[in-house]
Amino acid sequence: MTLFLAVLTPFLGAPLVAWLSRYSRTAAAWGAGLVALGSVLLLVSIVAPVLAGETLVQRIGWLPQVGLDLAFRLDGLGLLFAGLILGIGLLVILYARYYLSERDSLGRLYAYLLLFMGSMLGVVLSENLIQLLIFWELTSLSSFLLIGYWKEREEARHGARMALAITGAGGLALLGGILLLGEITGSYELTVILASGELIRAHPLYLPTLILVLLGAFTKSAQFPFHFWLPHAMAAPTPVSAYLHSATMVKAGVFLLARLFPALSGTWEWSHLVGGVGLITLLMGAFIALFKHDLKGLLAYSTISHLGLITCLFGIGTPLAAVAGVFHIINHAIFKASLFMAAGIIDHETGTRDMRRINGLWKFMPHTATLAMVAAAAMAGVPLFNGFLSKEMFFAEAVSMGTMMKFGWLLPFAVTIAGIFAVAYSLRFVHDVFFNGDPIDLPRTPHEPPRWMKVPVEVLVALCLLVGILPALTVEPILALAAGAVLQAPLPDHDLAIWHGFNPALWMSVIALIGGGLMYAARKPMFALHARHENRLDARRVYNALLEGLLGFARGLTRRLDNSSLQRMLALFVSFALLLGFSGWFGGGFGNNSPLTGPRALLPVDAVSLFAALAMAGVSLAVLKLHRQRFVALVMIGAVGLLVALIFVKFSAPDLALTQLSVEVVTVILLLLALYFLPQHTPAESNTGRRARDAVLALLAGVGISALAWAVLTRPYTSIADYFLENSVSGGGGHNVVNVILVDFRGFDTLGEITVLALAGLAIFAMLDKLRLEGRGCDDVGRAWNWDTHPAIMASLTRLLLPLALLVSTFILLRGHNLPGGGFIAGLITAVALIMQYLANGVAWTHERLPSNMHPLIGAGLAIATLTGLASFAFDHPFLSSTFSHVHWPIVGEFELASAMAFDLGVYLVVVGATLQILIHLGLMHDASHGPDACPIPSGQRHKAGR
Amino acid sequence: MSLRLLPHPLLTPMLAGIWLLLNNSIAPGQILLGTLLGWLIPLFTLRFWPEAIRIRHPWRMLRFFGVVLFDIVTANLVVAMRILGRPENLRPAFIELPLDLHSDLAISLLANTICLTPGTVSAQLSQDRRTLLVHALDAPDPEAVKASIKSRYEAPLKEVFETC
Amino acid sequence: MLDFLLSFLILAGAVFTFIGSLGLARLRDFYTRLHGPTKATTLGVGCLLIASSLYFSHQGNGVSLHEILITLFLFITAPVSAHLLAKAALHQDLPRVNDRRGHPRD
Amino acid sequence: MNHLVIAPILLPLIAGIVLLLLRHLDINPRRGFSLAMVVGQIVLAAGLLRAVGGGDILVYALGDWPAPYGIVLVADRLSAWMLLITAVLALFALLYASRGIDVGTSADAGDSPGKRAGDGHFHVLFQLQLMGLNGAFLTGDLFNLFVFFEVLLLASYGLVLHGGGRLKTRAGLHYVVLNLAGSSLFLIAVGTLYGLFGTLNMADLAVRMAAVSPENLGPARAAGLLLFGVFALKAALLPLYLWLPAAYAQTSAPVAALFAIMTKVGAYSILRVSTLIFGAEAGGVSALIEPWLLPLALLTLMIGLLGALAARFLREQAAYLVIASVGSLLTAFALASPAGIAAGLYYLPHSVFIGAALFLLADRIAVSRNLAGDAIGDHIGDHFQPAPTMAGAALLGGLFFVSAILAAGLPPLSGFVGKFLLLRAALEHPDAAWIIGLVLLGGLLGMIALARSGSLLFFRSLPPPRVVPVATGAVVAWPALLPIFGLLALCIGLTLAAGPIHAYVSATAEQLLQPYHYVHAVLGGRP
Amino acid sequence: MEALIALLIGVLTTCGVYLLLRGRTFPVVLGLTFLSYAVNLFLFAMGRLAIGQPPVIGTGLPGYTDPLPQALVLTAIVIGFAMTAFVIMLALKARAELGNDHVDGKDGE
Amino acid sequence: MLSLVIPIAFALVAGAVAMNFWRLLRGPSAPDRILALDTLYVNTIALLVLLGIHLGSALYFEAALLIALMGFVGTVALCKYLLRGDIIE
Ligand code: NA
Ligand code: NA
Repeated sequence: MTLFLAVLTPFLGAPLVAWLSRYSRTAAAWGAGLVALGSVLLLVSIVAPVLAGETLVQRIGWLPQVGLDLAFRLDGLGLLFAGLILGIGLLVILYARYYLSERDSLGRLYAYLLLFMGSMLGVVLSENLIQLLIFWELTSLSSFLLIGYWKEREEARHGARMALAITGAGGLALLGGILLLGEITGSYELTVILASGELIRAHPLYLPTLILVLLGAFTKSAQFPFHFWLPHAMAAPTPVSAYLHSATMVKAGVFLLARLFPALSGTWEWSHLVGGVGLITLLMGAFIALFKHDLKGLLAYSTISHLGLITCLFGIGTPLAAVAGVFHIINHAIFKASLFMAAGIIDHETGTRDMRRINGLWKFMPHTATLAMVAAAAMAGVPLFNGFLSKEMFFAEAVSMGTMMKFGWLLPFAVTIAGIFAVAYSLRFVHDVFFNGDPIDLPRTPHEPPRWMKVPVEVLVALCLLVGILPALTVEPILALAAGAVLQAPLPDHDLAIWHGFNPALWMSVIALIGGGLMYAARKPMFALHARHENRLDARRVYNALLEGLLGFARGLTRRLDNSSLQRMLALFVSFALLLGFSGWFGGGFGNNSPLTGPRALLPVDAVSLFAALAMAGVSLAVLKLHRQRFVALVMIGAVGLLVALIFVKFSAPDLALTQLSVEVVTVILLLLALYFLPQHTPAESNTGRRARDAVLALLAGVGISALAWAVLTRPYTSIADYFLENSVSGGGGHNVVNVILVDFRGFDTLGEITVLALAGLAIFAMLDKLRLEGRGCDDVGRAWNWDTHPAIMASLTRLLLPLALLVSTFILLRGHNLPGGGFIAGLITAVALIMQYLANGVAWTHERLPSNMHPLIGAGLAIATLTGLASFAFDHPFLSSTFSHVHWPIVGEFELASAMAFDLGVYLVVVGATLQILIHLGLMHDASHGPDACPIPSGQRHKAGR
Repeated sequence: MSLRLLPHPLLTPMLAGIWLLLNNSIAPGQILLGTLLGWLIPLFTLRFWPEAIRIRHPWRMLRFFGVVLFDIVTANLVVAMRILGRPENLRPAFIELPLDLHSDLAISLLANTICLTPGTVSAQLSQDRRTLLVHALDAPDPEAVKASIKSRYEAPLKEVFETC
Repeated sequence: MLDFLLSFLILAGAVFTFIGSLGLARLRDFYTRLHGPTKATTLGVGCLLIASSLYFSHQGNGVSLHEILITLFLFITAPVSAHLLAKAALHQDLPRVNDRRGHPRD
Repeated sequence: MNHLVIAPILLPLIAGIVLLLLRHLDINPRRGFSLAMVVGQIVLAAGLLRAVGGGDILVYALGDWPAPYGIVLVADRLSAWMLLITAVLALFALLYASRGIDVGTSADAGDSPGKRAGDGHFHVLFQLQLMGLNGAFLTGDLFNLFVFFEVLLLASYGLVLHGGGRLKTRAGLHYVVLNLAGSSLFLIAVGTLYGLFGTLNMADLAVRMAAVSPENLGPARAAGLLLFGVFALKAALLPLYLWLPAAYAQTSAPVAALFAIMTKVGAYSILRVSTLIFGAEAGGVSALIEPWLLPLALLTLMIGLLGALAARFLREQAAYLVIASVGSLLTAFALASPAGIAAGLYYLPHSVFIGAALFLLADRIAVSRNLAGDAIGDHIGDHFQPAPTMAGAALLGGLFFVSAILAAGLPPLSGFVGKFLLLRAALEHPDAAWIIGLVLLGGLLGMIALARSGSLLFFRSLPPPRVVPVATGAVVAWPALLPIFGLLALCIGLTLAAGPIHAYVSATAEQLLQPYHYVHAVLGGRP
Repeated sequence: MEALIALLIGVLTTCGVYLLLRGRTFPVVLGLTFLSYAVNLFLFAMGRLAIGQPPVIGTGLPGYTDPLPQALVLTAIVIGFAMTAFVIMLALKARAELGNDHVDGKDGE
Repeated sequence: MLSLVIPIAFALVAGAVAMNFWRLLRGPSAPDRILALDTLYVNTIALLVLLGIHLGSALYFEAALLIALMGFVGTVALCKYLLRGDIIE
């Protein structure tokens, strides 16, 4: 729990500090510092057993089912890193207080820093690897915020995004690697994984696992070829760089190498991948660093180089190399943090970071210069400074490794060259900045920074010296502890002394020092040469090209696919359905056992049916041919609809025929109403290819559905239908089984169906709210409309029909339960009778006689249907349970009362209401009817105007 | 008062009768229900059909219906012969029929009758409602057609609906 | 006897229906074509409906007179349809053949 | 008689009817009533979840007609889970639609349909949409499922097209026509199944399907895949996703937020049908859908994320992220393993809530940025004019940051947990390499896309001294942000309570993969 | 007879799909109408074909056809009607908002 | 006798329907097509009545009744469209 709290504290502190900064900058700094101290104290409270060599594991349940618990681990390695993170963190907090200008929000920076600090602590204190990954990605996210801190700067945004993309991608790879580790070992817990090295290395998944994990580590630690994000991250404020790029963020990668060292190292693949990449990075970073004119750029590439060095050490894979790796992690953190801070001071004081302009600062800030020179010496590996010790160990390991393999001599050779460059760029950092003549055109006159801004640097530089001179007294205990945790085994013999005698490593150091000095002295021609070949192979350009390519690809693909074409969507839909249907049928190959035709006995064809079918097919195809003449197509569709109704009649479905007939007419009327506002002809705008494609799709669809229908129709089946036939009268109280199904057996469907109908009315109302359309003043050949708006003969006779139609609809409603009919058909008849009034007398006249708002009717219908269903609750029956009884009244005689009839009444009301609601809307839309009457052909004039 | 409760006194029995026709039944319950509907439906449709229909001479009305029914049968035979005959021999014509009728219902009934009877279709009522344009399928003598319509159909309709 | 009457009515109905539609197909301009369906068909269907009425009354379940209703409907509506069709044709000024006596005008 | 099963359908229906009948009432009481009804639905769904959490399957025979003759509602763990997610989402969508104080409105993103006086039935449509959703999740009858699909679709048409606008209308037209075609296919599939097996009850169908004869295998498989095609359209699975981006991006924010659940109806149906009817025990038709589902789902994931990368507006990006989430979700379902289905069911509420939050947030950002709206870039790389400073940038930026973490599936929030569960489940699959690789790649694309839009929206603003005051949009109103906070809090809740939730969804997956229990509960003693 | 119906359904589907794929709202609506004819007939036919056997109890006819598909088709017709009405109105709205009746709102390709 | 007459009657009505279709497809004018459709409706009534007698079932009566009503409304609407464009103005 304590470990959890230690990690949690910075996260909780972040918003607190952001809030504190509203009051004062100092308060924010104190707040941030105290938060970090809080974490320190929490760790200190439990550190005792760890110092004794134990590993502390604390666990909180989260998702134990999948091996994902919050499990924290404190051992030597974790402690070392926690110390670096918190210690350097505290110094950076102090430093940032003075570094940041008044304009910038200190609270935001501290909040981000604390988020980052917590994430880093989480990484180094995780026992569960998935949890480690969570914090790992959190470091990416919080560093995104930190690098992008100066959000108005283009390079900050860009650098932040690049860092996130690279390290985030690495994190995803790492996730994959961890998943594989979990798959191999059955656990994500380090305790298990570190103990399963043999198992892991022998597993067939070892190589992919290794590669994925290394991708994570290399991206984070800026190893070649993923190194390029780091220089761009220098757009961050310098305190951030000092923190992220010395002790924390970039160290997470090498931390991971150290952490998983016992599980993954010791194979050919490991040493070649890790060692190779480390070596390349070491050389490349050192080389480029020399030529950077930007102070922070130099430090960035130097960081890359040193990370390569550490990686290379872990790659060498011997216990001693691992110890050296851990040692160099410490040393690099200390001197690089101080160097960044020094660079920040210089930047802060001079207003620039360009070393070509910054010269001779010794005169202005000797104190800072001294500090920077000490740190630079450590970076160069000069004896008596801490960097020397670990570098010497590295040289020694390189030599011993070199003797063990073919071309092994190359290793010490390359390492020495890297050392030469390291000395050269360190020398440049010192000489070019503090000496080398006078400053050129500086924005500000530099002087020593505020007292407290130097304190963090002083502390770190002191450490450089202490470790460098008295390693055994200072760093040895923690190094032993950490290295022991890395190796998970007894430490090899090692001697942290300055003097080991005249061994090859010493000679290499000497060569590096002398060579570096010479190289710096001869820098002019090299700079010129480099300037000519700069940007030849810039990984950043590759990255940018990749990103632009990705964006371009994404845009191109998306725009190509998503071109807002309904025709395309529909064609895709039809094609996909065809593909599914046909492949479903033929699934398992063409030789499957499903014949197209089944054994069922078929009905004979009679002449009238054959003729009707031909007529229907003929009219349908005629519609296809004539569909551009919209009115004609509409008339013909009427005939098709009629024939469909006849089919229903023929094959024993009178209810369907009635429904089809009524719906058909209302649909045609709606289409006519719409057609008035639309063009009368469809332009021929599809090209032949498109038409051919559509024809093929349509034909295939037709063939497919015909085949499916044929297949089913010729097969026997056993259906649940008998139940309905048997129970309709006895259980449902009705003789018309279809109606009993609708209002009783499957009344719930019907409730849904009338809800749909009601919704249609309401949705149209919602959609067309206040829509006004302008109608056409002339017909499609330019003839003025007929003068006779409401032909008197029609008007008077349709009025006569109204009561008649209402009577018929009542008849249909009441008999529905026993004979064809029912609420829906009755509702449509009523609606049609009223529509007839619209047709004969117009909207205005009809609206004077009919409520123009059908919502109450729709609502009442739905309510009646629902209440009918709810009534059964009172008798402790499920929703929509029906009841009926035969009543005998004097005179009237016997008649049936069924709850289903009330339900049907609801249906009736909804149908009438919704249908009329839709029409009324059209009526309202027609307010603005009839555009200007400027017709070439006046109404009724003799003129040959064939249609 | 009676108009509001029973707006169309003729309609009620008519609808009740039609109800019985629909149900193919003269059970007491159906008679009751039919009468109820015959009373309710006119109440509901009152707004659509406010003016009462006055029929002065019911018997003449019935006689008129008889004449029309007879004419329909003969007319159909005639038209059938015409259709089966050579189309070139037909002598179609548009005939303008001046009207003496005024009420919409009477004019409509006349137009309907014309449509149902010998080879004629009422095609257009003039804007002033004084002339009905009639198309005759085969009218060697348009004036005779005009006279026949006026005497056989218009006169009785005028008597039934429009004499005071 | 009933059988004979029924057969006669059915046949007559079918023949009239056929002739009405024959006129629709055969005659040479719209105005003349209009006559066939509006009259012959009405009578044809009328005959068939009477036949149906007789048939079902004879079947036993009491008299079947509701066919009269369809006839009534048709007699009210068919002329209105014909009237409107003629109006539409005049509006569109459809051509006439054979005889051009009498000029429709407004 | 336990009416709890039908209550989630009846409550919104009754609410809709009451709201329709009381449409003349002032907007505030109606809004309050609507909200109360949604809260009621949450309570009901929670109650149902409690009732079925132990593994009971509640069956409600409508009209007291026994299965398979009558329609039955079936509440199992999956149904209850979907109901609860729907109701909770609805609450926040409705809260946003009903936000009280709203200082400004953006060009066409910010109109709040529930607010206008003549609000054109927004609340009625909303409630009936919920009825359709709840019905679809509860019904145990294939044709009844069709009916509820239509209910929820027609309601959604009304909601999508609420208000005007060129692009909205076009998108709505496409959405409607495509779904009409989909309905036709649904009927063909249901019809074929009835024609072959003579039943509509899904449990009964499962029983009869398991005994399908070799002669009927062809049409049965065809019908099953056609059914899948319908659900794929609803779920916006590749290649049927093209309707979604415009429809979601162009409609009003609360509607888009509610629609986060719409694609999940398709996903639910796929899961239900593929486990119950075409499950492991279905003989010749077993594992009918998965071979199609897996590659399509993975491609959908990719295409969705590429779309998110290419998006020109935040709403468009959110819409493409919805597509991507469908891809992830269906990938999980396609694994057809307990772990895979559990991963999907954990991921489902996450993707619903974060999808909704993104739409609402995009709307807020558009309001705040005023003229710049929610545009993200001018499509020529990074070289574009800086956007005007937005009001409340820090707050909105913070919300966006959290949303982006959730949406991209980055640690430590529910998106990551869901992705982790998915990846873990994928390890057992023969195609694990492909699945894991693509899902991880997808994570990267999502991260790049969101980092991009985030930095374009929030990192671009000019420092305070140079702000052009005119360009600043409306002040951020708390009532409008509350639903966003709520949705994000839900996601965080999903993260913190991952343990119990995972236990529930794992149990759900187990239940689904043993369709015997479902069949037995519905058909009782029958085979 | 079964072959006839199957072929008719195919013809109607072909017409429906072809019209559905046109670029203007009106033919699309016509296509949807055709498609719903086809689908309704299909669904109806799934109860197999029977002549003179309406599912009305006690009419003295020789037998009863399967009533269930009929009930389903009735529901489908109603829903189809609602949907068609909606899409017709939507076509008008689209015409008003987009300025033309192209399904994608672009006139003259 | 009836069994002989009914097929003849079917054939005659079917012939009538065929001619309706011919006119429907042929046109040439819009009123022609409407007239054809209207006649088709009426002839369908004849067909249904015949079918009812043929099968001895009264269940086709309502369909015939409805066709009479709906055919009329359809024809009126189509004609009104030709005359006025806006059919319910
Ligand atoms: Na310099
Ligand atoms: Na649909």
